[in-house]
This record gives sequence, structure tokens and C-alpha cells, in this order.
Amino acid sequence: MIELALRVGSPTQAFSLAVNAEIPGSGTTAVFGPSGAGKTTLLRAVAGLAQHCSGRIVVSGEAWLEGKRAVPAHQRAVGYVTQTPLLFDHLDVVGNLRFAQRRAREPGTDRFDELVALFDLEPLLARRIDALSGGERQRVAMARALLRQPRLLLLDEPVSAIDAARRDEVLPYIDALARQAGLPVLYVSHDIDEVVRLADQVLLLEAGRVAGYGTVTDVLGTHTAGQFAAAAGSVVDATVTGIESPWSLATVAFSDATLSVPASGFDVGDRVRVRILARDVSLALAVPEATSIQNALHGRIAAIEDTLEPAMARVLIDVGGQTVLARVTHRAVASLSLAPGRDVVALVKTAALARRHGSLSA
Amino acid sequence: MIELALRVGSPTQAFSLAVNAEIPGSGTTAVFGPSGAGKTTLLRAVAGLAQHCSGRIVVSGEAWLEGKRAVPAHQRAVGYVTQTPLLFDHLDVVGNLRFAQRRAREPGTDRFDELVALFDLEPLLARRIDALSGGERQRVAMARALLRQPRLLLLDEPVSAIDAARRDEVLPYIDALARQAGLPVLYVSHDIDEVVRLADQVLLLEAGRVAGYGTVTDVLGTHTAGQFAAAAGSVVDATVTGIESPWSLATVAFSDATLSVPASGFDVGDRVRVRILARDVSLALAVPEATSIQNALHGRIAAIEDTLEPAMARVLIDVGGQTVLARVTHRAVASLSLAPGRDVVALVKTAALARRHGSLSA
Amino acid sequence: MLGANDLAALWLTARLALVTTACLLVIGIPIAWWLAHTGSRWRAPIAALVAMPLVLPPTVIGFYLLLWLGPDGLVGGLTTAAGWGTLPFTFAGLVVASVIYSLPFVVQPIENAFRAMGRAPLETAATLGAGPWDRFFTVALPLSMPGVVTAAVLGFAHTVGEFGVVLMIGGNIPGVTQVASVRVYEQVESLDYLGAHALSLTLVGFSFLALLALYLLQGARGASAFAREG
Amino acid sequence: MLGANDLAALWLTARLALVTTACLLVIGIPIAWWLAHTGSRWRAPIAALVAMPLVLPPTVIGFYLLLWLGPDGLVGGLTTAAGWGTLPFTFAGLVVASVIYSLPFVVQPIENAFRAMGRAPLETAATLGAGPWDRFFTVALPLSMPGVVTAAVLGFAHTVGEFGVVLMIGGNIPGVTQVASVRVYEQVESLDYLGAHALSLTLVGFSFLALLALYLLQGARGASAFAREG
Amino acid sequence: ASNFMLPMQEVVAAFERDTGHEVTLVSGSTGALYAQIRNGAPFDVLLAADAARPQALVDAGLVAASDRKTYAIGKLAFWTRDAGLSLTDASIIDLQGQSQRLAIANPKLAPYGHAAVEVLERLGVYDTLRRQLVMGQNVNQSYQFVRTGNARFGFVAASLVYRDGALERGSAWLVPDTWHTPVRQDAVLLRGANGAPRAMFEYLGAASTAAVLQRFGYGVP
Ligand SMILES: Nc1ncnc2c1ncn2[C@@H]1O[C@H](COP(=O)(O)OP(=O)(O)OP(=O)(O)O)[C@@H](O)[C@H]1O
Ligand SMILES: Nc1ncnc2c1ncn2[C@@H]1O[C@H](COP(=O)(O)OP(=O)(O)OP(=O)(O)O)[C@@H](O)[C@H]1O
Ligand SMILES: [Mg+2]
Ligand SMILES: [Mg+2]
Repeated sequence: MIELALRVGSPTQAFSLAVNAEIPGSGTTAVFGPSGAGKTTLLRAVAGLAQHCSGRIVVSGEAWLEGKRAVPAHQRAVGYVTQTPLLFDHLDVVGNLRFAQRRAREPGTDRFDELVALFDLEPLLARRIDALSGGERQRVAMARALLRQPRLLLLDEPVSAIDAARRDEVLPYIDALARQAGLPVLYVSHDIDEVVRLADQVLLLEAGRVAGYGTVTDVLGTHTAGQFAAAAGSVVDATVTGIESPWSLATVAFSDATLSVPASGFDVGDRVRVRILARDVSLALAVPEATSIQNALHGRIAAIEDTLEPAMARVLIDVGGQTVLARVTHRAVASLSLAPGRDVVALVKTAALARRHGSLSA
Repeated sequence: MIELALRVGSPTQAFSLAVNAEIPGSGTTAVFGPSGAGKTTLLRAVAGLAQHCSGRIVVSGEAWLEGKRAVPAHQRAVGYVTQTPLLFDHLDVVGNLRFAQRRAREPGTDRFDELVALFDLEPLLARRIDALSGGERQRVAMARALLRQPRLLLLDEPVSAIDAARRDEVLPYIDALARQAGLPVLYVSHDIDEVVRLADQVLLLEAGRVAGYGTVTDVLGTHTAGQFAAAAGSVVDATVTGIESPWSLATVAFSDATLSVPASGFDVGDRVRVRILARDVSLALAVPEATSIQNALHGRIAAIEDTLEPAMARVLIDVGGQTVLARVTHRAVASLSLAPGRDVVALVKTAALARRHGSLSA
Repeated sequence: MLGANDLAALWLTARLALVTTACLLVIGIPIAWWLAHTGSRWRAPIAALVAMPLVLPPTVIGFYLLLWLGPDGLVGGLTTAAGWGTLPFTFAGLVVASVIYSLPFVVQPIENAFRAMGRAPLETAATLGAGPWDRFFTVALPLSMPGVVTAAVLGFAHTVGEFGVVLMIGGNIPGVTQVASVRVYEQVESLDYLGAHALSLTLVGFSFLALLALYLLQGARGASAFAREG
Repeated sequence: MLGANDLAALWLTARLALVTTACLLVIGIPIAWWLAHTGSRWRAPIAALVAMPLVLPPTVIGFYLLLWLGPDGLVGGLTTAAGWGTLPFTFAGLVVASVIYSLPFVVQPIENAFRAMGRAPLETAATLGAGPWDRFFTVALPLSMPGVVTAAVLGFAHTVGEFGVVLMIGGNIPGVTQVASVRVYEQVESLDYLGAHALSLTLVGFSFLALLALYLLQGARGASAFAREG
Repeated sequence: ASNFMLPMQEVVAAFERDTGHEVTLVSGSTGALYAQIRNGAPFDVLLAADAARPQALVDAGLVAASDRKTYAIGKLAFWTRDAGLSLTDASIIDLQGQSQRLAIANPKLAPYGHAAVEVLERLGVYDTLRRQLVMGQNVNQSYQFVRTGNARFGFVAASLVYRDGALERGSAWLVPDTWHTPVRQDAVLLRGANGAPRAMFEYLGAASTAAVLQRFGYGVP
């Protein structure tokens, strides 16, 4: 459990941040919000670097801030990757890593080799810092933060300069680490896909205030305007009911519906979460024959909303009590005579992503 | 026309860059490649900042580099936004903007107010640089680069720290600017969606060498492994044949197929390019009735390929001579008995993006 | 407390220190720039050479300057040939001597500032269309201000306090080359301790106020130095 | 050329300069740190105060030091009460005087270096678990090396060349307080110009070689200063 | 020479009053002044602290041999700032083996220093006292050492501690003139300087000058 009830900002500054939130003690919380919303300020406050910070920060029972009494930054055991990572110029890459390794919470138990391999740092170890590319810097900074064996990871757009292929390796690793070690992660990102993939909760900041906080489902559901437009989608809780090994697919059930999703190490009975992006959902009046779309969910239209794109509407469908979003053209709405209360079939392209349950609900 | 035939790197350095490419004199060229591939090095060489640079750089007839004879950086009229933008600390925000404005190619004709509004810099103008957030810095740097009225824009992940909402305003602006002013853009990005949306050509770098160069269609078609997996798709050349104003849709035709796409200021007869992502394409044996998927393209399967995702296959469909990609499960391939040579219907969710033709083919 | 000679000496000191500081910056900044940016293998020798005036006692430097600038000296011969006469025992001579003697204090801090700034701001300025001179004056110099200020302070204070070189080259001529430091020295030597105390206090007082004003000014701008950089 | 006295003086100079430089760094670095980081309104006055030893001629400073460190002086009273006797005419006294006199040259470049470094590296070190002392020694100091080197060079060279203060406080006792600079001065005064040339050349030569070595060493590490930062 | 500054100010005042000429006094160490004159300093008359450097100027041809004369003879005093002591040569001998320091002027540079060494040698204590010696670059510094209490005793110029024949402070023993080479301070008129400078040079031998010198504790030639 991370208890945040803090204010940052001096009376002389125009900007102030006020955050009240209880963040689960493990899993990833995305900190999301427009540029200048106060995301970095929040992370700095938690790391113990913000000036004019007051309130309460309690991390797994340890009070890091209590009124004006603050535990100094170096005793907070955070792993903080800043927005533009600072590496120590006077050390080479391996020196930067060892710097953190020597100060790890439990020296000797670190995963130096594992992290070097994960971030592909082997060829860079002897490099001077000023001979690194932007992405290489970010990778070193991430490995360094993890080597310190933090109790809490603070990641400020940590993969913005990392290519997609490596990002796809790194993010699941952090995810796994966060889960195995019960390590909570505060993750700032502008990439909604990333948030959807990685986060258990979203803390939405706007102008220094919390504009929304809750599970990804909740926040994605309620804050559908603006930023979330493209990523609008739904998350449903489901149970694995079958594994189709030859096709690398798993069947999951929720309410009275079933879905096929690409499987990756699930067992029958696992509780999973399935993310369904609105853009991946089409609507039909009846289940079509002979198409590659193999997931058809029967439901009833709860509402039809406009989106920021003039051609597109968002249709909210109630599937056995859970809401699924579909993004379709207004013309389709008209030609299919879609209207609230009408029964429809939501066609979900199989590719929607599934994930093992975070500890939020545990 | 930008003629690049350059080598960067001293014999003492492990890394060297060698690029040969002819880049159209307007439109956006995405520079894509893994971390450390040499993207930043390439941009620096073009800007005149790289040491140990030799070869040929000719931009719109002006030779910027000819053997070892190099035009100094300040005479090259590039607008360069670096990966971690450097703002002048000793000036405030407006001071940084004026710095560029005063040195514009045609002072007095700049778009100061327009750019301030676009990047929402009004509230920041009097700010000191160290009181800016990461995204705010990037916005100032972009505005500053544009105020300089460059002949060539070099953008190194310019929007990595900018939120989606503003990104959606900024990218089309740059796009429009690039087109109106005939301003070529070299655009480094790790975000494949961004590349797909913005770029006319892709220059794919790997370990300092050109691993692929051509129109987005070509590169997306041939380099389907690794990085492009998620973005795999096709681009077809088409003509606008109708406008459906009430639905904000346009009908475009290519070969003997038609597609509905969200319209934005097209006229009948315009030649357009339509991007169809593999993930948005489903397959059917016949056109299904009463679904929201209103684009059905008749074609013939050319090939079926494995992808990096074990559950998914990529199907190449020949639609009147143009190739459309579909990403479907292996199970669907089996259950529909899909095989090369078979006639199928490609169902394209309307949302696929369309763009006015870049000058590449002009 | 202070006599006419004291006031003349103080006034001369102020003039000398200001002129010298100005010359020091004009000469020192280009040298610092070169040292900071060159890849030449002459860098190290020249950097070491610049510090050499420090290791000799001022009177001895003064002595050698006297030899070189005097009518028999190499430089003296040149200046005489050029019709300027010789420099020793003139105000110009004092300036030349003070500049040579204080140069190391000026070059090193500025060189450090140029180095600390790095190349990035210059590159950015170049891509924004600023030519070499332009970016030197609008970017490099403002960003290196702390180093320049330190250099100016050290150069100024050192010139105020200097007396060995000045005594030798200047000849302690009241109103022409008798600066305050030399005058205090003379007072101490001639057992005029009260006069020495008064003049010392005045010197220290004025210098203190000048530096205080400078630092307060700089502080108002430089408080930022440690604002967050996240 | 050089007699036994010259060699003794040179050796003493080397010892004095080394000990003084060490003391200067030990004292100057904390002062520089405080000046760079404090938000106190005493910053400007104290920064100005640190520069004060510069504006008085060395002999005059020497004279005041004689007063303060002597048996009637405040400090002298304390040192006598502590059983250490008085400092003038001892090697320790020379060190104290040289340290006071050269302090401004040491404090200012280091302060600039600390400022140029900014707070970010210290913050990063803190989040990596480094406490205040730890990050001072493993981050702040290494990153401020150019400033520390400059400070050491200026302090060292200035101590080598200093003679006004040293003469006053030292009493010119061969082998104990007669350093090379005093000896050269003596030679010039007594018109032993040949001896003065020889000793000056030796001083300059040795100092030059020492600094050259230092700069070459630093250059090997510092060539990076202008590698690209893109 | 800087140690002659005080009496010289009075002499110059009298000279200016008597002749209407204007004099600019420039003080410095004799060695420095010598070097400056050799390098073209615009000086007319040099009042040195010794006889050696004026002689060197004559040897260098910058001064006519006839334009050199002794203007004052220094008296050496053994002095402490502690009042009420009755000092004699025995007091010097008693210093042996004590921790007290004895200040003298640098014998190489200042004739007073040279004279002090001669006195110590005459008393046969130079070698034993050698380690207790501290040297000022000139006799003024040796005075400052004693005056500030850093050296308890010192050989100083009588002119520094006597005024109008009386001891200003502390206790002193005037060393007999015969115990050391006379401390001759010579003046020279630089070649080419005539008129007023020569008048000044001549004025050094005037009776009024001699009176001033005696008041300041100097002997006159
Ligand atoms: N000064 C240097 N000395 C040696 N190697 C360098 C230097 N600067 C960069 N490199 C190396 O050159 C290669 C290319 O660097 P570059 O910055 O161009 O990569 P990039 O494609 O921009 O990567 P990223 O996406 O991470 O920013 C990298 O392997 C980098 O480590
Ligand atoms: N030192 C400062 N003084 C005054 N305002 C500041 C200071 N530092 C940051 N700010 C302001 O505080 C606000 C929050 O900044 P913060 O860096 O937390 O934003 P952010 O959410 O991280 O934005 P981004 O996504 O652009 O990085 C911004 O409006 C910024 O301009
Ligand atoms: Mg931020
Ligand atoms: Mg890069």
C-alpha cells in the first residue's frame, strides 16, 4: 500500500500539485495527463526530491513524509528513472551500473547479468557516457535503477527513446518483476497503448489535480474524451475455460460469453483480464458466417456517443453486465439502425490482449 | 531533392554510418531503426554537426557537403529538434523563440503567433527554462526550430514527451507545413503508428547501414519482421470518387474496389493514399450481411505467412494488383480453409486512415 | 584620516584595477576560448605557460619586466622604435605588468566555464542560424558568466592588492604610478601605522562593498543554479 | 649554479607549496560547497570576504598577520594558551599565512565547478541510495575535478611565487622559512643577478614541468569535454 | 630607501620652503631603485640605504664619481619593546640557549644587518645565536618583528626608536659605533640631472639637514 496525500508547491509558484490516492502495494499505476500536469513533480515528491512538499507519503508501512518531516531521498529505496535520464559522466557504463549495485538494498543478490542481458548492455559496458545514443542512455538508466533493488519504481517515460522491439521485451520484464517481487510501479507515459498494456490503475492528473483515479477499466470507461479517445476500450474480467494448444489460443469466459485470445502460459481456471479496444470491435445484427472474426459477443446497446472524429461513433454494449465499446462509423449506425436497447453482436478481432490479473483485486 | 551519400565515423570509433539515399524535396521521411542504429548521427551529419563526416549532401541544389568541403552548420538553414532538446538557460522561453526569430531566413514573415498558439506556449512565454516540464521543453524547441524558417526539418523524436492530444494537433501541422512550403522533413521516431501516419518514405537504418528505403508501402511490405510486425499493413493508391458529406466519409476507388474512409477536405478526383493496417483487416469467404464493417474488398490470397506472434498469421491478398495484408489467427486460416489462390473477401474496418498524396510520386 | 596622496593613490588604484580588468578580459577570454576548444598538442604547454607568472615572486617578475620593457630590453627596443617610448614608470606600463601578472587568474576560470558549458549550446545556436561570432556573444559568453565574473573578481582584487610588480615597473611615483597598495606598503615601512590602518581599511571596505554588490547582483540571477533540473 | 642555500630554499618551497595546497583544498572545498549550495543571505558577504586577502598587498597582510598571530594578537594569544607557542617564524606559520592569502583562488573555481554541475547528479545519486557524504565524494568531487585542478594549480603556483606574506611571517630563516621566492628576491636586491636568473629559471622550469604533466594528464581525460552531447 | 622616508619628508619640506623647488619623493627598496635606474627610471637623486649600490651606479657609469656622497651614518640599537630593562652587551650574550628570537635585518641587503652580524661576531655569539635569528628584508621589518612582539629582541636602526635623542618606547642599548663597519648611507646625483636636483643633492649636506638627521637618531658624516 502506498498512501499519498501530498501537496507540492510554494506560494510563490503558479503551479501546485495536490494528490490524494491510495495505491496498491504491487502492480503498475500509470500516471497519465497532459504536458505540464504535474506528473514529474509527483514522482519527484515521492522520491524525496521535491522542495516545498508537505503531507503524507507512506510506502508499505514506512512513513516517508509526515507533515514536514521527510525521510531523505537516499533512504527511500526508490528506483527512479527520470524523464531525461542523468548518467554519471565521470563513470563509464559499467561504473554507472556498479554505482547502483554497490548501494543495493541487499548487495550480492542483484541480477546484474540478467539486467545487462535484458537491456542488451553487454556491448556498451566499457563505453563512456557521452558515446551513448539516446535509447542506450535510457536503457542504462533503467538497468541502474533496477540494480538498486528499490521498494518502489518510479518511471518517467522510461521507454520513450527505446525501439519497439526492445520495448516489447523490457515492459513485460518490469511487469513480471513488479508482480513477482511485489514491487509497485508508478509509470508516467504518454503512450496510451503502453498504459493499456501495462497498468493496473491509472492516476489521471490535470493541472496538478487528480482528475481520475481507478482501475484501467474505470478510467478508460469514464474518461473517454480527449486523450483517451484513440485508446478507448474496455477491460473485462474473465476466467480461462479452455486451452487450444495447436492454435496458441485460450478460451476465456465472462458472463455468458466466451472469447478466444492468444495464450501465453495460462492454465484453465486462471482469472484473467481481457482488454478490448473499441477500434477492434465491429457490430453485426447476427453472427456472420465464414469470417476470420471468431469472437462474437451477444449484447445490448447501452448508449451511442459521438467521438472527436466526425465520422466515428462509439457504441457502448452491455454484454452480460460488462461493458464493451465499439468504434464504428455513423453511417454504420444508421444503416444497421443501431439504437440503445437494440440487441447486437459485437465482433471482436481475436487479437485483443489478455493479461493475468494484477494484484489490485487480490 | 536531397541527395545523401555520406560516411560518418573516424577509424578509431567502432561505429560508422554510411548512408546513400535520394530523398524527395518535400514530404516526410521517417528515419527508423533500433536504438543505436545511427539515426541521430545521420541527422547531425545533415545539420553539419558531425565530425569525421565525408561524402555528399545536396539539398535543393545547394551542396552542403562535397568531399571534405562542408558548409558550416549555421548556413545550412535546418530546423533541428534534438532528441533531448537544448534550450538556452540564460534566456526565458520568449527569449529562446526570439533567438530563432531574429535569425529567420526571411525575418518579418515568421508565424510567431501562430506557432505560439499551436504549441500552447502563451502561458509559458515569460518562464525560465528550468521551470519547464519535459513536454513543455519539447514544445518550445519545436516552435523555435520552425521560427528559424528552415529549408529542411530534422526532428529527432520530437514528440516523445508530448501528450497524445497535442501530438494530434502538432503532427498534422508539421505535415501541412511540410507540404505547403515544400519543406522536406527527416523524422526519427520509435512509434510505428506515428511513422505510418506521417511518413511518405521510410529510411530504415540498422547498425549504421541502410536496411531499407522506399515508400512506406514498400518498406512496410518487405520488412514485416521485428519492428514492423505490429504496424504491418499496406498502402494503396486510390482516387476519390465520391463524398458522403452527411457521414463525413469519402469513397475512394482503386483497381475495381471501393472503400469508405473518413473524409477531411478531399474533392472528387483527388488522388489519395489509403493505409490499411493488417490488424484492421478480417477475412471472409463471402460478404457478410448487416455488419458495421462496410468495406469489403474482393481479392485472391497471394500468400500466407507466419508472424512473430505464434497465434497469428499474415495473409497477403491481391486486390486488383495491389496487395492488402490481413492479420488473422491460424485457427481462422484453418477453419476457413484459407490457402494461396483462394478467393476471399477482405473486410476492412472503416477506420483505416487516408492521406492526400505526398509529392513522392509527383 | 586620508591625505591627498592617499586619495590620489586610491583613485589611481581604482583606475588601474578597472583598466587592467578590462584588458584582462579582452585578452584572457580569447585565450581561454582557444584552450577550451583546441585539440592542438600545444594546448598543455600553453596552458602551463599561462600560469608561469604566478610562480615567480612579483618583484622578480617586475625585475624581468623592467629588463624586457626597459630601453635595453627586447620589447622596450620595439616600443621605442615605434615611437611610444618605454613603458616602465608610466601608467600604461603598470597596466601591461598587471595584466601579465594576473592573467592566470582570468584565463583558468573562464576556460573552465567554457568547458562546463559544453558544445551543445553552440551547436544548437548554429542550427538556429547563429554564426561563430554571433553565438560566441549571444550564447557562449552569457552562459559562461559565472566564470567571467570570477575571473574579473580575481583579476580586479589581485590588481588592487598587487604591489611587487607595480612597485618595480611603476617606480612609486605619486599621482602617476603610486597605487594604494604601494602606498600602504610605504606607510608600513615608514612606521606610519595609523596611516596604514586607515588606508588598508578604506581599501578593504571599498573592495568589500564592490564585491558584495556584484555577488548580490549575481545571486539574484544565479539563485537558479540549483533549481531542479529533473 | 645553485648553492646549498638555493637547494634548501627550493626544497622548502616545494614542501610549503604542497602542504599549503593540501590545506587549501581541505579548507576551500567545504567553503566552496557551502557558497554554492546555501540560500543564506550571508552568502554574498561571505563570498566577498573570502576575496578580501587579495586586495591588500602581501606585505601588509603579512604585517597584520604578524599582529594577530603574534603574542599580543588574538590568534597568537589562543595558540600560546594552547601551548603551541606563536606561529610566526615557523613552517606552520608559513602554511597558515599562505593558506589565508591563496584561499580566494581556491574557493572561487571550485564553487563555480559545483554550480556548473547543478543539482541533478546529486539527486540521481541520492535516489540510487548514496548518502550526503557518499555522493559528495563519489559524484560531486569527481564531476568538479576541472575546478579542483584549477584551484590546486592556482593555489600551488601562487604559493610558490608568494613572498611578501612569507617574508613577513617567516623571518627568512634558511632551511626553516627561507623559501625560493624570498631567496630570488634577496638575490635581485643584492644585485646578484646571475644567481637570480639561475634560481628563477629553475623555479619556472620545475613549475612548468609540473603543470605540463598535470595538464597532459587532465587532457587525456578531459578531451571528452567537447565530444558531442546531441 | 624606504627606511629614510620619515626624515626625508622633513628635509624636503625645508628644501622646498628654502628654494621654492618642488620635490617628488619615491620610496622603494634600494635594490629595486637600483634596477629601475639601470632601466631608465626618471629619477634624479638616489638616497640609498647603503654604500654598495651607489658605488655600483658609479661603476656602471650612471653617476659621476664626484656626485656621490655619504648623507647619513646609521646608528645601531639593540632593542626590545619591553620597557624598564637595562640592556647591555651582556644581555645579548645571555640570549644564548634561550628560546627568544633575535631579529636582524638581512645582512646581504641592509648595512644594519651586516653591522648586527659584526656585533654578534665580535661578542663571539654569532654561531650560537644563529638559530635564533630571524631576518627582515630591511631594518624596518626587523623593527616590525620586535614591535609586534614576535621577536623579543632585535637590532634596529636607532632612527627607528629614538626621537630627539630619547627612546620612544621599550628598552634599548646603543651599540658603540666602533663595534661595526659604519652604516654609511650614500646618495648619488644621477648623470644629466642638474639645476634643482643638484640643489637638492647639495642640500643633503646643509646644516639644517644635519639637524634633522640628528633628531632622527642618525649620525652625520
Ligand atoms: N562519441 C561517440 N563515440 C563513439 N560511439 C558513439 C558516439 N556517439 C554515438 N556513438 C555510437 O554510435 C551509434 C549510433 O548512435 P546514434 O545516437 O546515432 O543512435 P540512434 O540511432 O540515434 O539511437 P537512439 O534511438 O538510441 O537515439 C551508437 O551505437 C552509439 O553508441
Ligand atoms: N521550478 C519550477 N518553477 C515553476 N514552475 C515549475 C517548475 N518546475 C516545473 N514547473 C511547472 O510545473 C508544472 C508541472 O511540471 P511537471 O514537470 O510535473 O509536468 P509533467 O506532468 O511532468 O509534464 P511533461 O509531461 O511535459 O513532462 C508545469 O506547468 C511546469 O511548467
Ligand atoms: Mg514530466
Ligand atoms: Mg538518437
